[in-house]
Amino acid sequence: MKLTKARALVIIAFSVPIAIELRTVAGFFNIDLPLIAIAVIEFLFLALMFVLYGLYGEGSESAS
Amino acid sequence: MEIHTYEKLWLALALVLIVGFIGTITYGAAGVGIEMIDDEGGTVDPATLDDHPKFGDPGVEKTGENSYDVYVVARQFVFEPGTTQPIRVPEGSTVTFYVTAADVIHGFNVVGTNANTMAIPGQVAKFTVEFDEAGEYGLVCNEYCGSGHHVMEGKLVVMEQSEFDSWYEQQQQEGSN
Amino acid sequence: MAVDSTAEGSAASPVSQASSSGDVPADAATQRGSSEPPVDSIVGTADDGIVRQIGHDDFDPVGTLILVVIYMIILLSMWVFMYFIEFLGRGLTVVG
Amino acid sequence: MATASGPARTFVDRFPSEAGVIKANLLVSFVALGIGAFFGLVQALHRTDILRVIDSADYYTMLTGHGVLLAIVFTIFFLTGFFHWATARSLDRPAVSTLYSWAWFGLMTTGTVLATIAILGGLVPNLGISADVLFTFYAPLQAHPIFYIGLAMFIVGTWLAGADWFLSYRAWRSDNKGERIPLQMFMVLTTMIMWYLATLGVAVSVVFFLIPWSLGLIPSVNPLLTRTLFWYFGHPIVYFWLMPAYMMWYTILPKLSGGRLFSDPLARVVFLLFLLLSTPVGIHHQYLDPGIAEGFKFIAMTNTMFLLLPSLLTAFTAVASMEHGARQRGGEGYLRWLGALPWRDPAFTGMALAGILFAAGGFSGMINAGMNINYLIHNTLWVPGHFHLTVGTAVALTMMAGSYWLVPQLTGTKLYSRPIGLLQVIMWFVGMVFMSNAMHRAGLAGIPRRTAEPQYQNFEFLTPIGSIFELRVQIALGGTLLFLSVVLFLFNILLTSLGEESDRPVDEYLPEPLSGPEGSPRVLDNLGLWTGIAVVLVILAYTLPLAGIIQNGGGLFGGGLPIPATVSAGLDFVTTLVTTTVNTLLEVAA
Repeated sequence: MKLTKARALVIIAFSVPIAIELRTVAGFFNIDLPLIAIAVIEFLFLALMFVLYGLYGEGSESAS
Repeated sequence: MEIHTYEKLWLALALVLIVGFIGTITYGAAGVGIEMIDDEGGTVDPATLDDHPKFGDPGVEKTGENSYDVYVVARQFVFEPGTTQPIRVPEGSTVTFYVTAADVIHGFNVVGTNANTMAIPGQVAKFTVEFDEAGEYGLVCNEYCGSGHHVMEGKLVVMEQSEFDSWYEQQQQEGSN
Repeated sequence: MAVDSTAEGSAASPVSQASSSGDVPADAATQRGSSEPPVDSIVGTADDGIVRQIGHDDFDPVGTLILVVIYMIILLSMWVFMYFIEFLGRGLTVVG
Repeated sequence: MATASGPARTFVDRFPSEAGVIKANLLVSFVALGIGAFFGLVQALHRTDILRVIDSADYYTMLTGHGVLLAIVFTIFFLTGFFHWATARSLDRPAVSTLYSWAWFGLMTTGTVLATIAILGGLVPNLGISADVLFTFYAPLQAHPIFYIGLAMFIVGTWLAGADWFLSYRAWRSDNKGERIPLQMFMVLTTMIMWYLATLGVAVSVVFFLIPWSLGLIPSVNPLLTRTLFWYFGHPIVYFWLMPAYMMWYTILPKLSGGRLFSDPLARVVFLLFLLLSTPVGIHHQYLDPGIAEGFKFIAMTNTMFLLLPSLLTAFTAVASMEHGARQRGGEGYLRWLGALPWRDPAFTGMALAGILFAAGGFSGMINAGMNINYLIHNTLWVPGHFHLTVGTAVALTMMAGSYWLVPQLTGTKLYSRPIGLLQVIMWFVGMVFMSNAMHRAGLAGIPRRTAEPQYQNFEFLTPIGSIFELRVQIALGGTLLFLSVVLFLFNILLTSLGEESDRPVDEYLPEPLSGPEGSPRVLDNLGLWTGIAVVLVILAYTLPLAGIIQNGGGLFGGGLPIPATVSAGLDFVTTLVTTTVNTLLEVAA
């Protein structure tokens, strides 16, 4: 499946609530995640999306 | 009318969920003993609150070994008592609050707890809570009541028994003078 | 004067051309004039990407069932958490 | 099938005068959206203490404007435009009289302008006109009379609009005897019947109590009575907002996904359940009100919980219709089909994202509805967190997304920019996740709603995870994203309407449902019967609480007036009425 701009955007959108609620989930296991950790995780995820978009994005030839 | 098997399954699950919710609430009411604010507190004439035997001079009143009544009037933008003087109760006591409003609709919330009620002119909100340990709570008006709504706050102090007793005695003496 | 310039429609276009001779609703193909700009800027063209018709009897929404059951599990566990830990766990509660 | 004979003409070509009325409705709606969203931005920055450009006393003026302009004007003008479209489209006939359509639009708009003047007058010192009473206008807080008069005109305008659609339906029925009501028409009619029933409460409150009182004709009102009458209307209005969104999810979203509606009969059942259950639940907004017995609150709670059923059914049907579309588009697997959905289409993506946040908002609504657990969150920021997911996203985002598909049909021009549209709906989703998540958490920490400065002298709010400051930043960030999203939306729509005419501005075709109405019982279309049951349910849920409030709470007008002797006679009458109705019903059932 092609990673189109639209799909990439929607996936990034979905990552936001997951990142925010990660702290709650960690809280259940008595792990205190500081906000900065969440920001770093989200940033790494965004970077990953950019790489994937470069590899499998609209410019590339690979189809689903 | 044809309904897909999966949708029937979902319908059944949804009904179970609904009944489960109602069951939990009923358990909270009957099992744990959580009561709702209701019409038990009766009514009062907001125009003549100052002449009311209790709300005319609202405050704490001992009614039994470990039980107290607290009368509170909410008006723009203070709790009486609560704002200028904190509401004081002893630890380990059972306290019944009677809250009413003198002018417009207010809210009365002991911050961070489930002690939460509306204060409506003409109505008396009556509810009972138990204070186990000494400590301090904030009070906040949580219903919009006018341009100064955001300054309407107060304090509730749960005192150690001996401290409370001497404070209460002093109050009684001042009251009788 | 549409400024739409992304080439995202490229995935859908071949499919829609192939399927317009097939069993796709005829309107999707007949409505498109030859002088039209790319369909990309037209909203509601998901029909163009249809590759097969699935009738009432051939369709079991199994993915839907999975999603809604996951939702139900989240609802139930969140309810239990909110009621028994957040709510009943609080110090002051109205008991009379 | 509208397109059976050759290329379909655009809606605006088939129904030019209807399109004119609809465009006017949407214009008012979107102007209100712009102003209301700007107020929202100012509030989000003010209450979080990030940026304070206004006086805290003016915060409440803006909050009133935000609530009224978005929750009443934006949503309901969109609804009237959308219903006017759906009526003409699904009956395939124009409205009975264009002049009449403009008349109700004119009345609604005049009312809106009057109420807005009263509200914004609060920002002008020394003008003497203000209405800082918030969306709920609880007496004894008093607004200028033109606020209440404008509100009454607006409501009467919506009644007349409903009559317009009923007249269209009657005309259609005389030409199509014995046919099933087209699905969209059915949804319009059931929603409007619910609205007639629901607005009685606010009409009585405004016309008999608040207008005379604000003009000084009567000295006081019974605050609990006007409050109860408000909520009699205040909960069903929630469904009045939601029904256009549901209608889009049922009749447009399947098409946008490339599929067909899963089940027409269940859609009808869902709308009937809303007609029956929307109104006898308003007391669930008053769980913590003194003066209402616990039994009545429990009844309202049970009704509310059963009201979850149509929404849960809708979740299934909507997702199944999307799955059908995805599989027709070649989607495979248990969940991999999600990738085959047309995510590039802002109309589709907006509605899908709205549905997801509605699922989350549904959960916080279940907490609100749960009688005693309501103590936990009553009047805290949790509540605005909840309704920004429901009316603020499920409804508002669906309406914006739907506009990308609807507006080109009315203007005959293509959407100005699809990618900007996509960015806009995603920004709304992300902004709302930030804001509403933080609001829910702040509510659990005890921070109250509806306040300009939730920063107090006597105490500090505590939150188990993170800090209050983080929550404030999150709210401000979310609010900013939401405002920018509205700006993008408005520019996109504006430029669309200024664009060149196109032969095919949008794909209007709506496919038939997978399971049509043929197999469903005809009793579903017997609107008289369902209206009767709805009325009885309302009488059962409300007579005794209202009688109690009037009898115990200082009479009809409060202020410590002696109880009028007629009230107890009235109570007897009501009790007799209820018992007779119940007996008649039982006889009918037997």
